[in-house]
This record gives sequence, structure tokens and C-alpha cells, in this order.
Amino acid sequence: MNRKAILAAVLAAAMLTGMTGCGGNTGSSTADSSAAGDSAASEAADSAQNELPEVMPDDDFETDSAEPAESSDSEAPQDTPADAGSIAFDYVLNGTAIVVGEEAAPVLEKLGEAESVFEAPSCAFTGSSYYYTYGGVQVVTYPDEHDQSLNRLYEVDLNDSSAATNEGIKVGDSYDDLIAKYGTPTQETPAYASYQTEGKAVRFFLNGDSIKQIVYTIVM
Amino acid sequence: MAKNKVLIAGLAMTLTAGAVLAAYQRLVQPKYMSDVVEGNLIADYYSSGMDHDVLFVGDCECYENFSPVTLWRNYGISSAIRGSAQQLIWQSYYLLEDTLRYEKPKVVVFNVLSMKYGEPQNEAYNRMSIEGMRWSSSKIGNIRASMTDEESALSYVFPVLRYHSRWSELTSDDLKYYFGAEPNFFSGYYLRADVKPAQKVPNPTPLTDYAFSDTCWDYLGRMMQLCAENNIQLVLIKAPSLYPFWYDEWDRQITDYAEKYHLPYVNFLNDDKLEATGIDFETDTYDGGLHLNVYGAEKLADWFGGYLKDRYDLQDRSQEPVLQAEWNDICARYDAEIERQLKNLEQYGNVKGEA
Amino acid sequence: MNEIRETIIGILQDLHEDVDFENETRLIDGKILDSFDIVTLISELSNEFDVTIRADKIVPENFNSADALANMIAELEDE
Amino acid sequence: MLFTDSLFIFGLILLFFVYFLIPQKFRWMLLLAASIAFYAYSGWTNLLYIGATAATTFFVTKRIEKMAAAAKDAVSAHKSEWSRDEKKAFKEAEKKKRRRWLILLLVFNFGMLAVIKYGAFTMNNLNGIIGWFGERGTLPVPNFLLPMGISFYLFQTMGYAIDVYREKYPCEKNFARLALFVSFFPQLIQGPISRYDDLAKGLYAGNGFDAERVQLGVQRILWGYFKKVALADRILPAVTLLISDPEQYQGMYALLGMLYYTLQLYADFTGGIDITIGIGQVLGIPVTENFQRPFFSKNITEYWRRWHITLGTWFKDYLFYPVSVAQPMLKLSKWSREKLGKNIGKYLPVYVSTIAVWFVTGLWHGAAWNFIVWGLLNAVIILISERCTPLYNKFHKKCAWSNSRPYDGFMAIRTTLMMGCLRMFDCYRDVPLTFKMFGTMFTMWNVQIFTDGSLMKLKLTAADYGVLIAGTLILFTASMLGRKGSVRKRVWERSRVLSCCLTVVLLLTVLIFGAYGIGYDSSQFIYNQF
Repeated sequence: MNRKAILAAVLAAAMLTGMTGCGGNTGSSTADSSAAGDSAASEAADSAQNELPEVMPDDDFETDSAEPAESSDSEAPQDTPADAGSIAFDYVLNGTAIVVGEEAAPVLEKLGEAESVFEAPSCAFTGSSYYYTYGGVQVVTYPDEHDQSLNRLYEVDLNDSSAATNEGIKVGDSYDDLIAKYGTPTQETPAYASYQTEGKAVRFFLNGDSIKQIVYTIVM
Repeated sequence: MAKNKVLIAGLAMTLTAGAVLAAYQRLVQPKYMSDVVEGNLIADYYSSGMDHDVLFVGDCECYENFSPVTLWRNYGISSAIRGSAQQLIWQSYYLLEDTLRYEKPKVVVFNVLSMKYGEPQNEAYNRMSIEGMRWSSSKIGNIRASMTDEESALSYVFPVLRYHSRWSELTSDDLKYYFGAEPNFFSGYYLRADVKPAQKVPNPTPLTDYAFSDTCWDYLGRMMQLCAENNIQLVLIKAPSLYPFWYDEWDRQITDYAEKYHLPYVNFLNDDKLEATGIDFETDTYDGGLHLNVYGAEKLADWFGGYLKDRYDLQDRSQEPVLQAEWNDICARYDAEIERQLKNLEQYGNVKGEA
Repeated sequence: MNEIRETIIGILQDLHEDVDFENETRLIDGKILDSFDIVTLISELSNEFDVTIRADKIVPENFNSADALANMIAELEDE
Repeated sequence: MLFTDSLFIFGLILLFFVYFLIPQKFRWMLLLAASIAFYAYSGWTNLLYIGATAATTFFVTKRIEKMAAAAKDAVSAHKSEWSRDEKKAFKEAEKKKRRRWLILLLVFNFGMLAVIKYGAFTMNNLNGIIGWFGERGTLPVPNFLLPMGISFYLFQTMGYAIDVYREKYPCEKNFARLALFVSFFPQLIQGPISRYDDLAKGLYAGNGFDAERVQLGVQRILWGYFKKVALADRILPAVTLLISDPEQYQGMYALLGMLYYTLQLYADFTGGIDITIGIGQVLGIPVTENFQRPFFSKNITEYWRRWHITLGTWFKDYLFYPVSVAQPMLKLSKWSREKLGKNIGKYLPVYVSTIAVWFVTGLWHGAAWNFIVWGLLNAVIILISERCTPLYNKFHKKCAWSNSRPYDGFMAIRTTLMMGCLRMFDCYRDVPLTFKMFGTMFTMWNVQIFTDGSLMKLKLTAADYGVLIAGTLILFTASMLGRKGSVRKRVWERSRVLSCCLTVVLLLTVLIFGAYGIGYDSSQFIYNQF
């Protein structure tokens, strides 16, 4: 067999190792999920790959396992302490879930007329923060980073015992009630107990043994 | 090609490119004359006589809450404010350092609110606080300390690298003020004559950590040392702005620090001070309690002038001809501005006079 | 020598009828033959003359005209 | 490090000054130092890979050349004793020994590339294949950070080694000089893949300062930056937006995405090559052209003779020809000639090697199926158009109007659109998704997006569109003018002053209309701190 062919065969063989499965995909074939290979994008600028940032749709066929469902509507208070997964991080005020980080306008509309509104314009620019009070609940918004006219929800404060969290804890309850309902906090100091999830947190500020204020807030 | 011909050609090309770019840079640099005026505050100082006994350094709680004209009229004290929007503490320090190149005030007043910002905040405010400065080691220090990670030092040295794409947003202002901005301020004071009574200030939302960052303490210490070296009296104040909240935990830290280093610390939010200064949040603020208007600023300046005069033998320099000339001009513009704003208020309902 | 040349011209004629291969001297440089024609030509030539034409032989000097091709074949045969 | 990093620009300006100041014999050493520093900046560990390639190539090529010389001496020494057959057998045996060394070199280097770049892709697929027969395989999936420019410098060096084996030119005896050929910094980012005999002439000559050469070189660099920074970077956000959300942007949006990407890729890639060739020109190092007005080509084969030329010629010389003239291929052609008839037999080698080459070209672009499918599709279209050339010729003979310029224009547009559609694989990086999106172009006629202002919601302002349209026109006119030779040269010949003005205008255009810095994201300026 002419040795010359080896040169070509070797070249081609080194490349063809991935050839075994054909492109046409059967259901479970993960032929396209070349995660590592793809993300370590070849620097071949011809495909200008390194210019296309990693925002490319992940071409993996398996759908990710569903995120732990964020139960936004109120649950019946359970006895067993809720693990972080099932704590409601979006406070519900007369039927409307206030999801921090989301656009404020639609939520504020549903909440209806606020008792008082405090506007805090920024030092020099057009955007402002707003404080809406609904009885014992105070909702705080902030101007979107890139679009000044768009306001986003930043925080919900429960300032008196008239409002309770979805898990049934309210201002004035004791620290032990809190631990009974919420379990061990993610972060804790004598002044506050904080339960945190990705990008959000609910904080219980303590005055000695009892809760003096409850704050749902964004975590940057 | 003879060697020198090449050099001449090379030089000619670089010079022409440089000249065109410099002219273009001036065109696209923001003029801060219409919507956001605070951008010219820093540069404004250099057009003054630079002879002041009292110097305010700080953010909008300085340049909107004290009227230097009142200090001059009531006490003959020549004062200036070197402040800019959300001026951070190291920016105040470097501005003080820069000012000491030109003059030696007797008293420096620093508003402590900016202690709450421990690291660089955002590019837009940095630009307004730094670009007005004349080139000096202070400006370089200021840039290095304030740059957020998306900024490049080069774009401060050549602002055209930053503003080059503003050709699509040019307005008449860019041409009108091409050769320089009109004086808009009164020795660093930003005047507002409209009134908007204070709203019910919402409850302060508690923080998880009240401690100021080490950077802030470090720069406060350097500011104190700089004043000591030039035997200048440093006075710490907290202006009477109802928002952003000034937490008691913060106040305690500043009070302890002041006691430790024997520095005077005046918190205008305390009831006794509010009473003494006579500040009334129904009439003395133009944005619902965040900043004082001209009436509040005059009250505050009047009280504070007395406070400073008793303690730090500030002379009445109102008879010095040079100062007199400079301040007469400032006072004239000051009164004219109040009148103009009041006329606009009646006609348009806002001070800017826009329909 | 020239019956090699005749067969070569015969093969070339199959590839492109409208080219005067007799005295055309810029087959490659003039982009008359492209890489496809070259490969087909080689497989024909090695079939006809039982010579092995290696890749390093594929240079314009050897392929620019029928004569050049003939010389190459002759060389390979008596190597 | 990219061309647009300010560090690169300053380094380049410094290099230009120092290059012409130091004595002529140190100049290539300066280039080597610059190249090493440039490469080290991208990561010290990467130096190991490029060092390994340079060292192994240097060692093997020197050995091959020594063996070839020894063989020649032996033959001439025994000129009288040996018969022709003995001489032929001896030369054949010696050649085999040399070839064994070459193969060793190729396996080592391409094996390294295969592991680093394609290891993960291969393992993933093997795991997938195992998955067909039950539980998904758990072979280890390596995850290497790709060293910069490996696909460029590796192919360039292997080409050099094969040329030395083919005794096309003598090998480089000085390791440092070879290292410079392997790592010449402008080529590390986007190529082109040069040949040793072309590049070496200028690389080691250390040519002195020459006003015309430097002026034209600087202009070409600025022209490259104009394309990259003013056009490619300006349209990139729109391209990213259009292709990152296939659910929302379908139909005419997909068409827009394809067109925007075609412009972005053309401007970015040819811009980068202009900068590389410009740098070479300033330093007196001629670098081979990588593009020749690709969107003027009338068919796909012509397109691939005008786009990324050096990659095409590399694959032709070092893969297409060797594969198609290899013995097994000739045997295959003989076998098929008898079995399937003369016509098929004649063309079989060409078909097989074309598909093999395009498979490898696709794979070269990236370790993912979308690149491989992109390559194979190119092969299929090339072969189809090859088969149909007799038909085309008849058509052109019959209808005279088809040889007119407008028809050429139509063909050029058709080819550009076709190649643009093939490029969609780069964008969506998912084979079925790309076909689906391509399909939506014909099924979803949301043409209203062109008129109802939704063009403005693609992160492009009116000013951006203005610059892009003007830029495209400038590109077009420059290409038209460029057909009769370099525009910059003609301007230089007409008047030196005009040429200087051109340089200044180019510099100002890049600085003013470039999409760089925070200013580009203008909304950021009014960004307000919460």
C-alpha cells in the first residue's frame, strides 16, 4: 500500500474521530451538546467566533430540570420549618405579588392608590427613587440602569404588625417564632436574620428578641 | 525622499490631526448648560479671584445648602464651595489638594455624607467631578481613585476618546458655548428659588452593615492631615437634607471620630440646630426636603457665619477693594438670578423657564 | 514522446473542448485548468501511463502546457 | 489580545519607531521579541504549545534535509556501481525513512491540536454514541483553554515542514529565525496562513525606512481599523441581539440577522487582515493577500478563490492534492471506472477528496457540528455547481444577455446571499435550529418590520444606520476603485500631499466614527447611580 497514503490518512483520521455518529440526531443523541468544545470557541476569526459572545443559545437538547418553583402565591402556613427552597421571596400585597427587580409600573397599578408617595430625585440626573406607602407596607422603586424613565421594584418594608409575611410572621413576633417558621437563616447577626436566594433576600431586623421590621429586598 | 522632508510631512500630519481632534473634542464635550448644569461647578472656581477664608468641599449637600453671598454680605467672609454631584470623599480630598495650590483658606468645611460611598460609583458623576479640574497631580490622583473598571485613564487625558460618538447628539448649546460656559454659579453655589414643601419622609430602611469603609476613613484622615499641615481649621458638618437618610449609627461614628481628633462636628439635622438656624421644611426646600432653596441656604449661611466667626477669628474683609469688586459682581448676578427664576416661576411654573 | 503528447491532448480535450491545447502555454497561470481538472487529469494520466504523480509534482511548470505534461510523464517513466 | 486593545496599538507604534532605529541585522530579533511578548500576554502556558510546535518542526526539518543530502551523496558516490533500478530502490527506501519522520511530526502536532481543540467535542460525541446503547457514556471530557492562534500558526508551520520534505526550498537552520516565522505576531490573531518562501524574504531582510512603504502601510492599517471599529463593532450588538433570541427574531429578522452578520464578518475579518498586511507593509514584510473582493464572485468556487485565500490554498496543496492523488484514491478510481463506468470513475476521486477537505475545513473553524455541516454543505454546493457547469456554459452561450454586467451583478448578489445563508450556522451554532430559522425566512413574511420602526429597536440608532450605510458605500466604492490596483498607491503617485491628507482623514474617521469606549453605549452616559 503506497506509504504516501498514510500521510493523508493520518491527517484525515486525526480529524475524523468525531465522525462516527452522523449529524442527524436521534432523540437522546447529545452529538450537539459539545459544551466544552464549543464554549472554548476556536479562535478562528473566520467564523468571528470570539466576537459572538457566549450569549449563544445553548444547543443542548435536554431541557434543564425545572428550577425550584418559586411559589409566589401564599402557602398554607406549615408547621415544619420551610427550607430555603419554599420561602416566598415575593411579598403578596392584597393579591399582587411584588417581585423585586421587575418593572414597577404594572405592579403599582394593581396595588392601586398609595397613601403617600415620596420622590427622591438623584443628585443631578433625571431618574428618581419613589417610596409608596400602603398602610404598614412601604414599596420602594429605583430607576433602571440604562433607561431612566423605567422604574424597577427595589424593596418592600413591613413596618408594623398590620402586615404579615406569606409564612405568617409579622412585626412584633418573637425570634423563636421566626426560626420555627423559616428555619435557620442564611445570614445572622444579633441585629438581623436574613434569608437569601439568588438575587433576593428577606430580612428580619430584631430589637432584642422581637422583630421590629421586615424587609424584602434585591441583593445586587 | 530626503530625511527632513519625511520629518516635516510626519510632523505636519500629526499636527493637523491633533488640531482637528482638539477642535472636535471641544465641540463634543458636554457643555452642561441646559439640562444638567452641575457639570461646570468644578471649573467655575478657576475663574474666581481664588482668595477665600472659608472653603466648602462636598457633594450637593454643600453646593445647594450654603449661600456664600450671605456669608459675604452679613460677615464680610469670602467663601467658596468646591462641590459636584455625588462628590466622593477622595474627590473632595483631591479638590482640596488642588485648591491649596492657589490659596490658603483659614477654614475648610467638609460634609460627611459621602463617607457612605466606599468605592467608585459611576462614570457620569466621575466625569463631572474630575473633568473640570486643571491638570495637576491632584487630578491624576483623583482619576486613579475614582475610575470604575469600565473607564480608561486615556479617555480622561483625551476626552475625545470618550465623547467622540456625540456628533449625533449635538445641540445648539454645543456651538453656543463652544469657547466656554457662562458663569452659572455664585462662588460654587447652585441657586434655586422655587419652593416645594417637604413630603412625609418614609421610614429609613435598616442596613445590614453601618460601618464606613476603610478607604473613607483613610481619606478623611488624609484630609485632616492636609489641613493640619497648612494650619487650616477643618470643620465637619452634616447638612440638613432629609434624604438620603443619615443613620444614627453613622452619626455616632463621626461624632466619636470628631471627639477623638478634636474636630468640630455640626449635624444640622439635630433639633437644636434646626431650631437655631430656623430652617422650615415647608418653605426652605425646592425638592421636598432633599436640598434647600436659596431662602434655606441663606438662613443656614447666616447662622453658620456667626458660628465660624466666633470661633476662628475670621476678619470682615468687606472693605478690601479687590474682594469688593469680585463679590459685587457675584452679588449682582445672584440677585438677578433670583429675580429671573421668580419671573419664570410666575410665567411658566418652573425656574428654567421652559414651557 | 509525441504519442504521449497526443494522448495527453486527448485527455485534456475531454475536460475542456473549447481550449486549443496544442499551443496553449498558460493552462494553470491562465486559470484554464482548476484544481478539479488537475486532479481528474492526474487520475487519467496515472491510469494511462502507469506512473505515480506525487502531490509535489503539481506545480505550474509541469502543468502549464501539453508539452510540459509530456516531459513530466517522460521523466517519471524513465526515473 | 485583540487589535483594538490600546496596549496593542501603543506597542505597535513603539515597535515601528524602534524597528527603524536599530541596526538592520537586529530587526528580525526585535520582531521575535515582540512576537514572544505579544504571545506571552495571552498566557504564559500558551508559549509551551507554540514552543513545542516550533522545536519539533525545527528538529525534524533539519533532520529530513540532512537525510536527503546524505541520500543524494550516497547515490552520486555509487553512481557507477549501482544500476538504475538499484538507485531507484535506494532513493525510494530513503524517501520512506524521511516520510516516517514527517508523519511523526504531523501526528504529534495535529494530535496536540486534536486533543486541545477537539478533545471535548470528540469525547462528548463518543459519550453520546455510547448513550444510544443505554446509559450515556461517562468518558472524561477535557476542557482546555485554546492557545491563541493555534489553528493559524500550526497549519503554517506544518505547511513549511511538508514543503521542506518535498524539497521545495531548504529548511531554516537558525531556530530563532524559524520561531519568528512560526510566531510572527500580526498573523496570530486572524492569519493569513503564509508560506515560508513568501514570508521569509521580507521577514529577515530588516528593510529600512521607506516613506512610501510606511505611508501606504499606515493607511492600510487605518483602513483595517475603520472597517473593524467603525463598522464591525458598531453592528455587532444588533447581530448578537438578532441571533441570541431565535424565538423572538424570526422570518425577516432572520434575514436581517444574516445580512448584518455578513457585513460584520466581512468588515471584521478583512479589517483584521488589512491591519496585518499593513503592519507587514510598514515593516517591509510582504504578507500574502487573504481577500480579493469576495462579494464580486459570480459562483461559489470563485468565492472560495477570493475569501480566506490562504486557507483555501493551504488545504488544496497539503490535503486536497495529496488525498486525491494518493494510491488508494487512484485504485478507487480504477475500480469505480470498471464497475460504475468511465464517467463516474473519472470524477470519483475529486468528489471524495472535496468532501474530505471541506469536512476538515469545517472542523478547522470550530469543534462543533454546525461548522462541520457548514463545511459539508459548501462541498455539496461546489460539487453540484461543478456537475452543472456544462449546463451553465450552454445557457451562457445561448442567451447573450446573460454575459452582460447586470447579470454578473445578479450572480454576485446571489453568491453573497447564498454564502450569507451558509454563515447562519456560525450564528445559531445549532444545526436543526439553523435550518428552522432559514425556513422561517420563507414562511414568515413579517415584512412590516422594515417599515414600522422595529429596525430602531435593534440596538442601532439612526446615527448608527447612517454610519453603516455610508461605510458600506465607501467599502463598495473602494472595492470598485481597487480593481485597477491599490488606491493608496495611485493617490501616492498623484500627489504626496494628497496622500498625507488621506492618512489624516483615515485617522480622524476611525477616531470619530469608531464604536469604541463607553461613549459607544451612549445610554450609559446618563446612567444614574441608584
